[in-house]
Amino acid sequence: MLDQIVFYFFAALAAISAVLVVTRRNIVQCAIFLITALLATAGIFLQLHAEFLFIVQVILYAGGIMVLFVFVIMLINLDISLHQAQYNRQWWLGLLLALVVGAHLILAVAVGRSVLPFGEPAPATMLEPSTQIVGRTLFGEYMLPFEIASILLLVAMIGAVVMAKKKV
Amino acid sequence: MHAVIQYLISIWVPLVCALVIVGVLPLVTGYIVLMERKVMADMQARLGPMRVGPHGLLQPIADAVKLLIKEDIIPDEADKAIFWIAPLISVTAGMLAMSALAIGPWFQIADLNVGLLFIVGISALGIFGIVLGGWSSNSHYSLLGALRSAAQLVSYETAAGMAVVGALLLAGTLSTREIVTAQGDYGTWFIFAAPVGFFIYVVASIAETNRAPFDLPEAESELVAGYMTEYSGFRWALYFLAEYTNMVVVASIATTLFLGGWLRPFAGTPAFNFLDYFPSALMIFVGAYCLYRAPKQPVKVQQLFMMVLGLAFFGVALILAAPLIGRVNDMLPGLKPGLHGAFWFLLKVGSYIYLFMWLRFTFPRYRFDQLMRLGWQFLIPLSIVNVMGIGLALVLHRQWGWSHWTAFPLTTALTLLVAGWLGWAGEKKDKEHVFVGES
Amino acid sequence: MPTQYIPIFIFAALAAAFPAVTLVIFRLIRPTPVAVGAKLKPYECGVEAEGDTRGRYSVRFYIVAILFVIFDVETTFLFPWAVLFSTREEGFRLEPVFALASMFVFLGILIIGYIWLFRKGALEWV
Amino acid sequence: MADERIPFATHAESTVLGADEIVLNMGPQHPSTHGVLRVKLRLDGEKVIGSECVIGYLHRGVEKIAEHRSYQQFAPYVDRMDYVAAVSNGLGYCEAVEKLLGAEAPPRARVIRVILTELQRIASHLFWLGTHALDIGALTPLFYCLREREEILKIFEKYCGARLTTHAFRIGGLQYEAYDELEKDVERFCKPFDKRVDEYESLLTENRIWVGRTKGIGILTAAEAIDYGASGPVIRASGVKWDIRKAMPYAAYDQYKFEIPTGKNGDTYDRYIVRLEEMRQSRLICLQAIENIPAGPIMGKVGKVLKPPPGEVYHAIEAPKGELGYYIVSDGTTQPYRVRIRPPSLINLEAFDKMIRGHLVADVVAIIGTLDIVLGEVDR
Repeated sequence: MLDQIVFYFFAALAAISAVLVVTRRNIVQCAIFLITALLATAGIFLQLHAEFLFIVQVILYAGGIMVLFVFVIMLINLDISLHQAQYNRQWWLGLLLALVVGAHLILAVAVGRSVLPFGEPAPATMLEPSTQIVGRTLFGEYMLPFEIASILLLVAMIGAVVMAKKKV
Repeated sequence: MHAVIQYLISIWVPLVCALVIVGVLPLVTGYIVLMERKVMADMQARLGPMRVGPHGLLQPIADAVKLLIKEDIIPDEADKAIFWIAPLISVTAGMLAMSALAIGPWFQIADLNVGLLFIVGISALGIFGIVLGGWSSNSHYSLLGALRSAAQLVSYETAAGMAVVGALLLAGTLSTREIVTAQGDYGTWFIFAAPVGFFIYVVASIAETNRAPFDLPEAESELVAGYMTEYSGFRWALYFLAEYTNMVVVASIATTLFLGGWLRPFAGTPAFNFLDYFPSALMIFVGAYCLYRAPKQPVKVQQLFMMVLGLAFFGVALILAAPLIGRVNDMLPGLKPGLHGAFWFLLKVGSYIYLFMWLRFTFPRYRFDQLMRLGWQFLIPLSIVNVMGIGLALVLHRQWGWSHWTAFPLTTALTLLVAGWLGWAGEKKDKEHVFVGES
Repeated sequence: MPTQYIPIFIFAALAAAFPAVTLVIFRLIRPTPVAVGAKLKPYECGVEAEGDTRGRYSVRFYIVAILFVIFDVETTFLFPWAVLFSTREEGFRLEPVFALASMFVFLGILIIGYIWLFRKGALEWV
Repeated sequence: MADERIPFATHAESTVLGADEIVLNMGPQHPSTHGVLRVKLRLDGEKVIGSECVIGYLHRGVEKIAEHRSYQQFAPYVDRMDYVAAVSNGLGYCEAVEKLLGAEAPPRARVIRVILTELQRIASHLFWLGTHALDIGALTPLFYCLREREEILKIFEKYCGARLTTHAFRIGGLQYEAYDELEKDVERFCKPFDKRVDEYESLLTENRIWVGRTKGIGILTAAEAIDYGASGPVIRASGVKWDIRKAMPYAAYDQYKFEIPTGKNGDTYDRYIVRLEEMRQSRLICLQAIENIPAGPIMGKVGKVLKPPPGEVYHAIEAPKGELGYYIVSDGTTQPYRVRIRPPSLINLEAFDKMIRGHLVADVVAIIGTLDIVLGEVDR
């Protein structure tokens, strides 16, 4: 019961903030709602007893949004953007597409509940100790992807510099 | 409803802790400010606050009252909602980070599996309060302060995180409680195994809490008051509360990770058991000093106040001494680690904060590009090397059976070598940057 | 919801409520703001501000910001590794040489990237 | 003047990502513009691409006032110009009028003038050091400096009853006879003072942050310094050995041995070093002077009513901040026809824009601090 209340609270928070992110005109406010949405998602992770994922979500996205925020100040003239329309004239088309996709999703869940093989539901009991489990998986089964991730990070690093610095 | 009450009864200790933290923290903050002013005055050959209460002891309360009843001004052009909410974000994040702290084995709201990461991650959210507050004020000075703050956090977060990783390598857990226990089991605090890591954390934590010499977001001689230029009255006080809360938080992280948490110095050595008397002795000393100063106060009320204060310290000394009596200890075996643990923890936190103050009054302020250079070109590479060095020492110790006494000094020396090289390279690069006139 | 987090949520509510409630309650005691004119203007050292703060603002931030995100992710990978290195949970501890080697490879690749950045001067603020 | 030395942008087009240039007002109400100076900064991010100093917030029309006061009456007004070095201001004015009158102060008066002026130089430099360090973020040196400055102010107080605006001298000599223990007091201050300067140095000179904040900041080459007409420590730090005390000795300076400290690079750090060294030299002058204060009258032969012959005179002294010159035109009446004051602060300040371009906002305060301006003197 309590679990459900908490879940619906976080879910609603995430959904409403997400909608506000795309509808607010003031970009700084959008960023704030994005934080809220991400933190609410973190709350849902927590409810699934994924403690490590929860805190990683907080740390990474807090930092990430901080960066986004500064980019907003760097790149956008807020005075102008406040007076601009949020969508271009095809907004109704977008809405239609969103509805179609949404309907599709609902249908998939409704139909799939009986047809498609759903994974095991997340365990409602504690997975002690979650950090160790994440680590064990990462450094056991997924060792190679982990090392490849570092190459991915390297590529991102180089890409960022190449894009920003004209005369490298 | 009944279930809820039942539940509340089962978690009364954390709840009381929570209430105590929320209620007492502002007061503690006030007294840290007083301590800062007194320390500053002492270092600058003057007296500091002396008027409100004997030796200015009631100054924080007077300040709080003043700030609470000051006129509340929100600038016309400010983004009102964000302006309103920004200081709250800072304060809440700072306070919330405290919930996973273990102030002694007794006092802890929640012992989390990811405790340390929780503290680090949540306290980092406080920066949003600063950036949003600075941005919403719609003033150039505030905006500059906010941007500096964002860039500063970004540059030092990584170094701080890496320094934490260095200590975690030794501890092998993220729970604050178990980190301290691990240091007890090792028989040495992690500062001795990873001194470079501690150094990195000190520097990075000063930068993260916006304290001098890294206080660029609020550099008063350049940006007037930085991100809080437009704030006044209680909102301004909230930013102060957040700043000092954050100081306590980083000091607590450093204490937990590097300084042995609530452990007494030489906890494992029976020869040093006399240190158990230190807490009481210190309190008796402070109390005696208060009594000694009492007759010298100019006003009757102040004399009385000092007297009561002295007696109160004697009382605390008694409470701290109680577990040392054999019979009491037998009756309540948890009393000694609980009380003395809290004492040592707070003493270490206080010392760390004192270090912050000392640095603040000694050093000039960095310039922004220098701050970034220090972070990116010295601390981050050094912290990566530090992590590798500690890992290497552990492998040498575990796999090849080297003793602690050879493995750790060796890798520390290697790390220091790298630090020296980085410093030298930075210096060389610095020289190229300085454009010297031909004269 | 792991049970230890419930006090934390209560504490979060308390911590958020305390400043907010104080702020609201003391509004009754405080003098009502009657500030007009220059008092409500943003501080610009006593003169009228020129230009707006909502314009585009140059911060030499781009590379540093992206790099921060990358290093942040990297640190996050390091946390479980560090915990596993000397964890006391049965059966989780990594074999030391293997663990160190895997992280040396990971960090080594990043250090190569870092050195490249350093040489390119991408870590300079101005 | 085309300038290739500063490799930075000086216009907003070259800012990254086409950002807007912002205009930041620093002052008049700012903690570290040393009074009511207003500096309009054009910023690209945190980099200064141009600046404009707006002065006049403290303008009192001192020069105009002079035209409606007798020579003697105007003397106290000059104390209010550079209020942290009132004694030096008075010296310059008194000597200028004496020159106009063709009178001379007696030897005893001259020596006491030197002692007091050098003490004032130390006091002024101490105040500068404290506030300059505070601007750069070092909180503590300020209080050490003020502690020593207090000793000097106490000597002034004992001498003439005032601490700040002393009005210590009188045209033709001294206002007051020196009190009995003047030598002893000065000696007691000067003897340990070099240790005190070492103390300040130990906090700052080799501090890496301090060096980083001041070295290479606000460079003024020797040629530029001369072009801008800079004077005092500012020009000496650029490597020009120019000190009016040596070049055109006045009062009793020709009797004493002292060095003119100079710098090499003309940056903020050099100006700091030069001023510290000047304090040491001033101490030496004071110690030499108190050894032999000649006896005799303290007032020369000037009438009760000063009526200089028609003519004009320019007399400059080496004030703590630089060349303080008085240009006085007399029409033969009891009031000057025109007084023009050459304030060192104003002229040194003119080099500010040159020095700041290409640096960061934080350097603005370092450079303003190192120019050692007093707005009372800039605006007059």
